[in-house]
Amino acid sequence: MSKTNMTRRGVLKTGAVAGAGVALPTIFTASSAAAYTNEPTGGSVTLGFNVPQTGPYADEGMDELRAQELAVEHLNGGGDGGMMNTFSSKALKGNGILGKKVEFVTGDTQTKSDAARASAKSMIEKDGAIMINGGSSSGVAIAVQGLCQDAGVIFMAGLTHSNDTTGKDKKANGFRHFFNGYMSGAALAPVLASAYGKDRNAYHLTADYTWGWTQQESIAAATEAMGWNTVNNVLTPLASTDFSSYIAPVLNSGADVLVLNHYGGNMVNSLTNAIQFGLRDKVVNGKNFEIVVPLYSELMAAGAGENVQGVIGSMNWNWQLQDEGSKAFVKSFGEKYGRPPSNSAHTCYVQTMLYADACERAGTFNPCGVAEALEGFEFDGMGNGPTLYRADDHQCFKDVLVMKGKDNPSNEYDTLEILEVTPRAQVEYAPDHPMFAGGDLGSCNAG
Amino acid sequence: MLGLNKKDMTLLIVVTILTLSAPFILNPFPTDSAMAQFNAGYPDLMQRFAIFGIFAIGFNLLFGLTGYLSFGHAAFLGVGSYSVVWMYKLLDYNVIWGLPLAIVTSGIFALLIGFVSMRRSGIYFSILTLAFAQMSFNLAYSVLTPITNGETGLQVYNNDPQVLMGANEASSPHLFGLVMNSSAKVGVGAWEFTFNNGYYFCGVIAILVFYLSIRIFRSPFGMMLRAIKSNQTRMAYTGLNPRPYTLAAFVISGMYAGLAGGLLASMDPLAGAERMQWTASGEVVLMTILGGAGTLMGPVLGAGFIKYFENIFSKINDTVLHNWFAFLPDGLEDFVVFLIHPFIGKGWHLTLGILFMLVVTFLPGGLVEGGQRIAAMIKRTKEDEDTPAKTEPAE
Amino acid sequence: MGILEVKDVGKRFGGLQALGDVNLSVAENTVHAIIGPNGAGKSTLLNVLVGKLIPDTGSVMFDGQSVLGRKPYEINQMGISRVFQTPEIFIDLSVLENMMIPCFAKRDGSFRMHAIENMHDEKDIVEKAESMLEDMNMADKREMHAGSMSRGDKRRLEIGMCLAQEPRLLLLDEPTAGMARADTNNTIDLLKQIKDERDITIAIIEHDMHVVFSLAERITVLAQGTPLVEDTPENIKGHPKVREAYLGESA
Amino acid sequence: MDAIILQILNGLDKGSAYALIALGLTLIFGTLGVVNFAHGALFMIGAFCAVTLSKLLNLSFETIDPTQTDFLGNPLKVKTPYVIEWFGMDTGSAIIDWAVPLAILFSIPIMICVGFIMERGLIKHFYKREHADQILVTFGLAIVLQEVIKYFYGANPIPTPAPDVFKGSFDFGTMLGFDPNVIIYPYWRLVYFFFSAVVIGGVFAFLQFTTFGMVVRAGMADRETVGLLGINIDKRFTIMFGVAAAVAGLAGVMYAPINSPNYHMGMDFLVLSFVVVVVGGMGSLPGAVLAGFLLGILESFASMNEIKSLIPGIDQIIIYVVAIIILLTRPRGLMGRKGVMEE
Repeated sequence: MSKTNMTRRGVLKTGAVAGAGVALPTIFTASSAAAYTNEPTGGSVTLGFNVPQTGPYADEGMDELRAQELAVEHLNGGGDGGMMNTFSSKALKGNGILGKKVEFVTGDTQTKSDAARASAKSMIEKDGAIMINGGSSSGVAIAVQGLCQDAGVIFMAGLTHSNDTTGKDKKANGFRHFFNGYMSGAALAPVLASAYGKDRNAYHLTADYTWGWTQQESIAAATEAMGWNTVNNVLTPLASTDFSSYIAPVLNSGADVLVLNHYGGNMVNSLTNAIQFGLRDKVVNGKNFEIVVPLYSELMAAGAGENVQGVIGSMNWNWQLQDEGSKAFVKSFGEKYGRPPSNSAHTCYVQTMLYADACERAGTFNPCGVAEALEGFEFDGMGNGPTLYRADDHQCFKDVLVMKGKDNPSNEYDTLEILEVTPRAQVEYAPDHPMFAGGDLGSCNAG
Repeated sequence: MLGLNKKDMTLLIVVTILTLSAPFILNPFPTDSAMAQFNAGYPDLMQRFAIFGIFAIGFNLLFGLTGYLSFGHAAFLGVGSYSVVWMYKLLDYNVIWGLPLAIVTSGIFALLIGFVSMRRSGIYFSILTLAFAQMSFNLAYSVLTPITNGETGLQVYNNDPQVLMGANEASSPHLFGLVMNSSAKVGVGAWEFTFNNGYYFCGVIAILVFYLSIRIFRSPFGMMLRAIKSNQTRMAYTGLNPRPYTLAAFVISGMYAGLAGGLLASMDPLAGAERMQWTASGEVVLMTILGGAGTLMGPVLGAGFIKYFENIFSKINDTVLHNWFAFLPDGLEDFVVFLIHPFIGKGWHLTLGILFMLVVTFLPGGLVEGGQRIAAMIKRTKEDEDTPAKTEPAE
Repeated sequence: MGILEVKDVGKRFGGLQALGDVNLSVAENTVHAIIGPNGAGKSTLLNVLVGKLIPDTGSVMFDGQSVLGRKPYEINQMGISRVFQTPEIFIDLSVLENMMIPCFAKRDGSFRMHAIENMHDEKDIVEKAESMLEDMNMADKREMHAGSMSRGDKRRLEIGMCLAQEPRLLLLDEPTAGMARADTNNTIDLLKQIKDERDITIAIIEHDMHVVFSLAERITVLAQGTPLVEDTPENIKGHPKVREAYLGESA
Repeated sequence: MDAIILQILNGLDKGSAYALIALGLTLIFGTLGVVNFAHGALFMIGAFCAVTLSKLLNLSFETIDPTQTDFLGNPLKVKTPYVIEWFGMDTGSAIIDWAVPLAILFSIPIMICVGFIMERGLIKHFYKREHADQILVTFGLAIVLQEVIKYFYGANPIPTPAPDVFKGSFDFGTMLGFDPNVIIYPYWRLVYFFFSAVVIGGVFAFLQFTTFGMVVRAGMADRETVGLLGINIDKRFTIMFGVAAAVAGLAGVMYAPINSPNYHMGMDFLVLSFVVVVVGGMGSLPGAVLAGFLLGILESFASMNEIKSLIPGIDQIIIYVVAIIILLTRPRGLMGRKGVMEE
């Protein structure tokens, strides 16, 4: 089955090691006949779901896992079929993938690159996973994407928002459905300009690591193009739990907007701290002081509680969308788990479906065939309007949601409201855009 | 033989046999059986057993012998990894350049940190090493991104120089063409065994450094280190300067950590900053104490124990549980799954925490003491004699 | 000129004058006892001699070289060994290993990196350690865990360890404190034997007059941080000042 | 100037949290000689006392409102807290609003019990064991405690707001003659500062002026002697463990509104609190308080733009740099005693 990256010489050497080191058993099946890594031979195919199950993002990972399990159920013909009924491609028939029953294994990324690669490797090497799906941070996504490229399996990224995932670090075997920092900026800037005016001074607090930098760069560029001025950009340590010393000087800097380029626990804390300082009650330069959180998630909004009220940010998808695809997904997810799905759950669900569909259309599980089927694939009915998986960088292009914290949430899931659905055309960019430059897709690797 | 006495030689031979036959031993269950979940004989985990075994052996040379508890050894692991990946980027994928460099750079790093930290002892020493390692981690994650590639982790890009890269050279780590991640699979009946180049490479190095650690344990230097742990006052009033001894032990164990870090990057060409975090330092402390500090085999056992939990228990999910207990009546099946659920999959931390508490409460000498007690029990029933089990100082 | 020359040494701890103008000369190959009531400064003086404390004033010369400012291990390497009030040995090591360590220190100096050799292959060291154990009548205990021995044996081992370094000056800090009478007598016999058989100077700080008068050739009496008188045991016994300051109270 | 005043305020506030956590840690170390890696978990449990009380007060019954629908299109179930039903809208919502201050009372008995159970059930078996063993067992306990909390409350932070009257911030600048909005500080953080000052003062007074405290202090200095006097020091030490747990718990309760509590907040503070304790000197109570404030203020200064532009990344490492400098110049920390933890 699995022999990753086997060169001819490697085979010979391995044979020598095996021959010299141990007495060979009488029954010897050299399984180098497989055409690609983990080619399914029986009546089933195994998918690998790699999500954070421990650590601060464990709840987000749980939600991703729920969506992935739901997708498997739908693929195997269980449940109400969810988005399979609204998906523009009709290749999936509810009988598994290519007639094989879909099974899955799970791993814990711990939101650490090393652990994520270890769990992905174990799913590939031990459990025979043919693809890896999931994750909730860019560092992990890029690390696992590189691994899947080397191992010769397809990687369907979960929540990863850094420009680098499909920019500097893009890989031929890796695909991203989620949106990115550039798209957040492009979608947010016009809305911000119309909501808060074009003459604004923004103060950025940015998580001091790659994702934070790329998002800050994107937001600053997009808002500056609208006429905003960036007063300052302060980098904050990842390990910070208390942001008061970074927030205290903001009011006195002449800024009238605070942009928090933070995610997860960092964002919950920095937003909570900013509200404690009463920033949104202040008037600076004759204008109401505003706070922007470029990347929102439902769990972060829940963690920050009433502090998100009136704060604008962007999202990949939201359960309140009223298109048929979203309604179908929310219904089957909600009935199974009693709660609406998060946007990372949506991405993981859609990625699983897209992968299965690509296998059906390609007629093979061979990663190169699957990749070819995904490249340039246009589809609809998956909740984001007409969507394109661009061949140049394996990035999905679709509508982006601009969200606002709701003033009177009716329940714990109803924390955000959709302010605007920014059309796809507005967030598109050329594959060689400078923020995405420097990468090389390479060629697909089938193992 | 090899400068070892009979007992040590036996131990070394046993370890060598176990290491070489790990692909069999760790895969005791047929591939399609429900118990296959517990098989650990796949390349990545076997490599980790060997690599973290090396890390823990090295840590034990410092902590087990001198009693100096370092909370910063992960920094050396990280430095080793970065060295190897940089050699991939600059020269080529042959690990022969990176590994010696990893040992050297981590040795220099350890010398600098050790020189300062060794000025204090006890918990003050621990906090100093912790401070240095956390500084390294925080900077590697942020300000030093040009060198470490920060959050993403250092990796090889297509536009890297790779000046020695040959036309037909493998595009993943190898030793003169012996590609680390290639494996041969052998099926025997219902079983399937994987023989991986990378694992045997790590395994052989692990045996070598294990042998080296036996030699250090039995050397006058090793005795001096134990003497330092035992009584620093007598040491000084016997005309011996403890500091160069402890510093040498610190540097040697730092080099072991650097080698382990280098091997991590040799198996998987990516170096993430997280491997320098204090939790990673804490992990090796736990491995050593759990297995039995100051013993030869303890740290290796502890490393295997923790890595097994991390990689095997975390992957058991409810679906797997339902499969196992499918034979039970429905209601009972759900109840059993409900009972076990908190301890597996996402709850593997909980199980590990409970095991730490149990082991350290009831087996102060770690897993090795557990083994000795069982051996003593067997012996006692055999000889039918009531001699109390004698604890060996360094075994 | 004695092997150890202490000149005008003074040491203050805050308001307390622990030592004031101590002058002391220990002649080579003698047994010199330093006695005095509690708080007389005996321990402070000893700590100055071994480098644990640095005096405020004065000089300490050993064999013509100053010991001041040197670390304890350097002073030891000059030839001064110290036996502690409570035996300081390596309790986690075997008796033989305990004895090997000073042999290494004597042969290799304060630091030598010999990490690969097996310590049992160092024949000269092992032989020397074993013969030293013979001398101490401890050969049968060589494999024993040092921590599990009786206090008397620990004391014996510690003295043996100091002798293994072949010191020129052996400092003993109340070597029989807390010992049973039998053990004390054994220790006296051992020290007598050492004095007779070896080329060694012994300085002993002691409370127990029985020990002092059995061993010492010269006695210095310390009171309130200054030497009161220095003389032979016979003369000290009858000295009125000493009676007043010291013997009177303790008798 | 204004920026410096602002960061001093910040530092005092951060420092008060550090000092409170470190105080309990060093108290346990000083009295029992135990290195307690589970101390951060006690802080976390304290914060979750506030969460729990807030959830209890929000316990609701459901009524179906046919005019509204939930996300699946079913009739919406409207929740009404019992407290509001019982006490009426005004009093009821005021009680819910004051959940965090009320949790102070709620948490003290809980934390003391947790402390007693920990000490009697586990820690007491480790008095005579090596510090490394203590670290391992308490670290295991910390993992278990936080996983239990995670099992019941999830991994996501849970917003636990302060009462409405403490919302917003106080303008110090206008008092000192600066322009408005130049030096502002949130009311709740000021409350936190004064609260910790009171708790720290209380602990010191307790140790200084009560017979119980005197015996404990004597025990910290010399355990055997006090034991010989026929005083049951063990019992008192158990009580001290309860007190230390309560101090950590109170620090956690009051911290809940500052940052939404999550199950790993204890681990986030663990390393930091050890650094504070060691910088202050192991086992020294005034040292822990001093070091807490010192590190809080220095950390705040390091995050100023002016300083960050001089030394990039200084705010990432300042705590550790200070720790290294202090330990190298003052071998036993700021106020440490000789011979503690140096074997």
